[in-house]
Amino acid sequence: MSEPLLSIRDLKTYFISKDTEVHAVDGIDIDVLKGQIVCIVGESGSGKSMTSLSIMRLVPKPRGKIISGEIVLDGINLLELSENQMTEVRGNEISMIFQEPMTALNPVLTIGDQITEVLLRHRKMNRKDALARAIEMLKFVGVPRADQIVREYPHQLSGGLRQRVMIAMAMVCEPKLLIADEPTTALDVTIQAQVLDLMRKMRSDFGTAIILITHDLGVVADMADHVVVMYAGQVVESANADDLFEEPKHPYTKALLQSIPSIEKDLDVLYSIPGTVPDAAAFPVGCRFAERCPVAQESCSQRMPTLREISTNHFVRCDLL
Amino acid sequence: MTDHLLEVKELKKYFPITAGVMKRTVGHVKAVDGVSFFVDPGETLGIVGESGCGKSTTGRMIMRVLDSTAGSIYFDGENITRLHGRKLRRIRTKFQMVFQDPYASLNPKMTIREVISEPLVVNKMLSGRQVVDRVATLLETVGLRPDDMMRYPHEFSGGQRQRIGIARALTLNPKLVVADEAVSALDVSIQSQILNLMVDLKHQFNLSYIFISHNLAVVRHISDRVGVMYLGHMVEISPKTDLYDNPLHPYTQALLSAALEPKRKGQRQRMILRGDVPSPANPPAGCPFHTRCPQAIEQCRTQRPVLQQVRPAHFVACHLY
Amino acid sequence: MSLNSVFADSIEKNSTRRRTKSPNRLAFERFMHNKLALISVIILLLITVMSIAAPLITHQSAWQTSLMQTDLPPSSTHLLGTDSEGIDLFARDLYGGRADLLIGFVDTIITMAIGIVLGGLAGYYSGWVDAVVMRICDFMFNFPFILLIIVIVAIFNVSNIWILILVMGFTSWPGITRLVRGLFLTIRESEYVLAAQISGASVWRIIFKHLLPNSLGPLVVNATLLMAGMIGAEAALAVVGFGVKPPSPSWGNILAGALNFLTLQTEPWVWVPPAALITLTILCINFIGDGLRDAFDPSFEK
Amino acid sequence: MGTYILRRLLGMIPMLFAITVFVFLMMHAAPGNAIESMLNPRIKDMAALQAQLIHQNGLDKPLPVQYVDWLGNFIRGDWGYSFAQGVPVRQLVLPALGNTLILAALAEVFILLIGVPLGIWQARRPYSLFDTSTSIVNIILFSIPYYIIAIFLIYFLAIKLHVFPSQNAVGTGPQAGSIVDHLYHALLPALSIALASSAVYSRYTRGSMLDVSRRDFTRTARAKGLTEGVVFRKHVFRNGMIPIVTQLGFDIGSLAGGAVILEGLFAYQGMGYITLQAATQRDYNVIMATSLIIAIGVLLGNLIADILYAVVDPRIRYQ
Repeated sequence: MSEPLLSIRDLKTYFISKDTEVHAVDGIDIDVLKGQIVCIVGESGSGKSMTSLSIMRLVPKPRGKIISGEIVLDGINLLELSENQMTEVRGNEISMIFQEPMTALNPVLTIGDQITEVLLRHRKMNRKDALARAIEMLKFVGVPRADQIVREYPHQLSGGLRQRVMIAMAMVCEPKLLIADEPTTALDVTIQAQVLDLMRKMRSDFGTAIILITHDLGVVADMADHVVVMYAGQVVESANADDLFEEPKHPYTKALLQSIPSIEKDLDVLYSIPGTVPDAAAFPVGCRFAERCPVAQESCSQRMPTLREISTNHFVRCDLL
Repeated sequence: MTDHLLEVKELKKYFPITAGVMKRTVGHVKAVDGVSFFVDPGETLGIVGESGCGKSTTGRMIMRVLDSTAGSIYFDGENITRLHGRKLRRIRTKFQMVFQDPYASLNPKMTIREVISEPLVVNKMLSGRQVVDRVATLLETVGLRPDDMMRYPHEFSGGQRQRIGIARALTLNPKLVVADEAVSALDVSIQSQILNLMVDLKHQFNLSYIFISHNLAVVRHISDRVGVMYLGHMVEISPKTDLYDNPLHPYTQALLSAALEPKRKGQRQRMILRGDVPSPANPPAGCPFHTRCPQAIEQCRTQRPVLQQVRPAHFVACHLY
Repeated sequence: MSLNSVFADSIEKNSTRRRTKSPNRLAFERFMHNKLALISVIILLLITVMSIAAPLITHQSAWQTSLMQTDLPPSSTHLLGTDSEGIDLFARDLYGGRADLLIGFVDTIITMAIGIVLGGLAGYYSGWVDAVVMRICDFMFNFPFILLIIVIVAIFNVSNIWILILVMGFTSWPGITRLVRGLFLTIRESEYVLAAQISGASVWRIIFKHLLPNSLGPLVVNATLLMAGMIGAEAALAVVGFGVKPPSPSWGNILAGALNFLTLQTEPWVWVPPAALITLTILCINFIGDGLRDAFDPSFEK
Repeated sequence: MGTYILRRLLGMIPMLFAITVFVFLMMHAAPGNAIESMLNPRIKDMAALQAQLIHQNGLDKPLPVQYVDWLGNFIRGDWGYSFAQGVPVRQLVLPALGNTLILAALAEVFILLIGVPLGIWQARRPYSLFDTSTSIVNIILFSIPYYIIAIFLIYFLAIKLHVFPSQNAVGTGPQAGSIVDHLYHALLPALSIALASSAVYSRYTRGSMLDVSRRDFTRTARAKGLTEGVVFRKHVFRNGMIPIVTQLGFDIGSLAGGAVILEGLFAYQGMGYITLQAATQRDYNVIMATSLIIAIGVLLGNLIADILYAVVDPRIRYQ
């Protein structure tokens, strides 16, 4: 097996305030291979978005803080870089797109300005070449009238186009890794299909690895090579996508898959997971899913299970397997 | 008249676009442009469509919180389109609404008892002890504890708040409940809890639902019949199995093709629509979908197709049939 | 009696035992943790009590002129000396607080009341009611507030403090009206108001049960700003001779009496105390306002 | 944009009309009149003289006629006669307007030089020692009424250090001093306004910048690898200035109306000062003229604010 492009080990990101300590990300391990699409899936509060911001080292200050762990990109531990060195990595080797293309674009700068500034920063191009490259990139991601749109402002575009602009901006330096945080959640189904297709094209044309963060298992099934399931700040299952959908192992993954209604057939009853996610400021000592788990034993709530490899490249955090 | 619980005929809502100091009307946003359908007692009608298709506006017109521009609404055989004052208040006890945002739909300054009992109090239907009894019963019905009634909304999770919202809708024993994106803001595991609850309640109280959502799978799960809206028009309406298994309208086909099922299927051929939904302020002539339709013919550009029965109980507005 | 009833009974009895707290209660608790705001409350109360209880603190009169004792420096009988008419300044400073605090308090109530009613109607009904109220606001905004009061006070020869209060109150409402209207317009769109409308709630119920309680935070914060502004405005008016008319004492007119080259230069005990009192009062009110804002809106990081 | 401005200017006319009617009615509702208040009650045959003066000035005509007469004259440039000062109103008001504009411009310059940069600097490193200490100074300064600041400035700069004149700043009329003289005299009142307003502006600027620095697009800018300096200059600053610039527009309008109290305090012969004087003497023609000009100032300020808004925010387009 080849050396991973990105390797996260025991990453912990906490939010610390006067009287609480929220364990948003609580010791996760993730590997991303070159050109691979890894989906991180989880419900709100599972820590998936904080994981992505931790990789970029953009955890909201002053309360958010990366406590420990390492994030190694191509042999370099990002957490050991100075803030200045880190800016060389962002937008250049790793770039990121966000959920709300409307708010993620600066309303007072033109589209052209916002794309070219990435090139001016990382490629030392002159303005004219940068603009030409920006137009080329916009055409590449399927933006019509690209040479006019560079002079327009974000509010003049539709949601789907804005997300294409975001992708063009993120891909313009041909990064090794693209992090997409719920890139289609704010979009309609038909537009979502367009954007997902575009991301696949980016992967095949540039060889870019993608970390796709989503709560939508449909998107995961459609896109992922590898899936990481997160629950309450931890990875509970990590497997090849085919394995995960064919044979989910962790009770949470199983339950989740059974909770989703289908487009293809009529179901009588949905499975529903009782209760809610535990409070991230006061996690239980044992397995964090124990309270809602249909097969939990008494021992589950006493001892925290470790993430174990139960078959090749299939990791599960459950002691009952 | 018929024995439909609710019947909507040629319902329209045009929002004026004003300009200038004098607020001259310079055009109209045709949010809903001639929609007809019915709901039978004990039946759930799903309405799907992308953002801006007019599904929420339709729901609000039925609830009579938004006045319709044209068309008529019959409830239990009575024309309620223009009812107001006391008569409207009397009939409105029979239809209620569940909202999308569990955080914005409960007044943060009211206790749960006040929230749930508000319909009783304003309609002076019960008093004192009886109100408390009723609220306690309702809380148990939706799976909460009766002693939760003394608490405030901020002490509940999203899923619990949605249960409270449902309890409020049930307070007056309605016959019809309009649920507008009622589970869209919830996590998958909570979504299935609420869907199951709604199905249970429907049987328990013989309710009818109008279930408005952009999520095709959820709509399939809960509905008996499903209507598909596009740009203010109902383009197809049919019993759900027929609609999902044999969609007729090219838009429905595209929608279903773009929707993602949490299953691995390898590379599959998807029908991806080009472009965006046109602006409802300036809708295309003829069939509203012809600008994006892969099968559009000359007639589609000029002539608006009407909703007609093509298969038993299966109506579609398309020139191809 | 049903089982539920029994249950409900026990809930009502035990409701205090459950640790449930209303949002207002939580805001209050957050406020009580703000030391600066609490100290400000205490100082403000102290100033208020001292001016109300002025006769108990000093035996000197704040009106009694004495031609034999003009322009005296501070001494044991006249703690802060006397002014050019021989009136005891310490007494004037104490009694003067009555006028300023009264103006601040009453005018805040008048302004808030007008603002809430007009802004509330405009925000709830929109349409023509809104248009009319907003046009009147626009109209009022064309007159600088202080100037308008000066012109009215001068033309109608206002010398009674209560009429001054009314004039100030009835010229200062447009700001709050706009604020309330904006708040109501936003809250009116929220789903819980829609739910109340569907329940058949009347306009008044929606305004008093839904819109007003949820506007409480910004309203209270703005009431403090208004009160500080009103106290500042009285003194400002007095400085140019249109505030509380002597011989009735107010901090403003004590300050105004000292505004000549000689007094400023040689008798700081005349003008420093009223200036300090005005500033201290406004400062305390502003700290309280800041504390209230943080208490009602904890997401606002300090 | 041109047609928009023209339309807005035309739109002001009804408002100005309403304002003059209001002031006119208010003054005629007042007990007594200007003639009465300017005559010495010991004059013999006062009643006759009074009647004669009233007739001469058209004050015995019906109110609507008086108003229309006034309006017609005003538009033709005849702003009437100041009973109290014994000069035509125009001669009184125009130099005062000039003085006030100088004062306003000077104050705005100070605000732009002190308040806004301070707020930006605080927001650049929020919660730092510099930020917290200046913020505390700010809230105290914010709580000191501007006239008390002014009194302290007079005390220290004029009385103790003799750097500034404190009284009778500028003469009006032909004997008015040079522009340098004007500025010198306007400096102290302008500084008083500026110190008080700077506290407001720096608080406001800091808040606006901090708000923008928490927005999604700022995160995007960081994710692009821009350095913190560029993120701030290009993304935070440009968006954060939008509300500030708009507020400046509004303030230009109201400052032009004269800082009444300060002009009174410094005897600075601006619009506020002469209005104050006219109010004391019930000099109605002067009040009519100044309130109209002040209202025009406010309305123009609003227009400037709207135009600035469109200039800094591409989402706003006026037709």
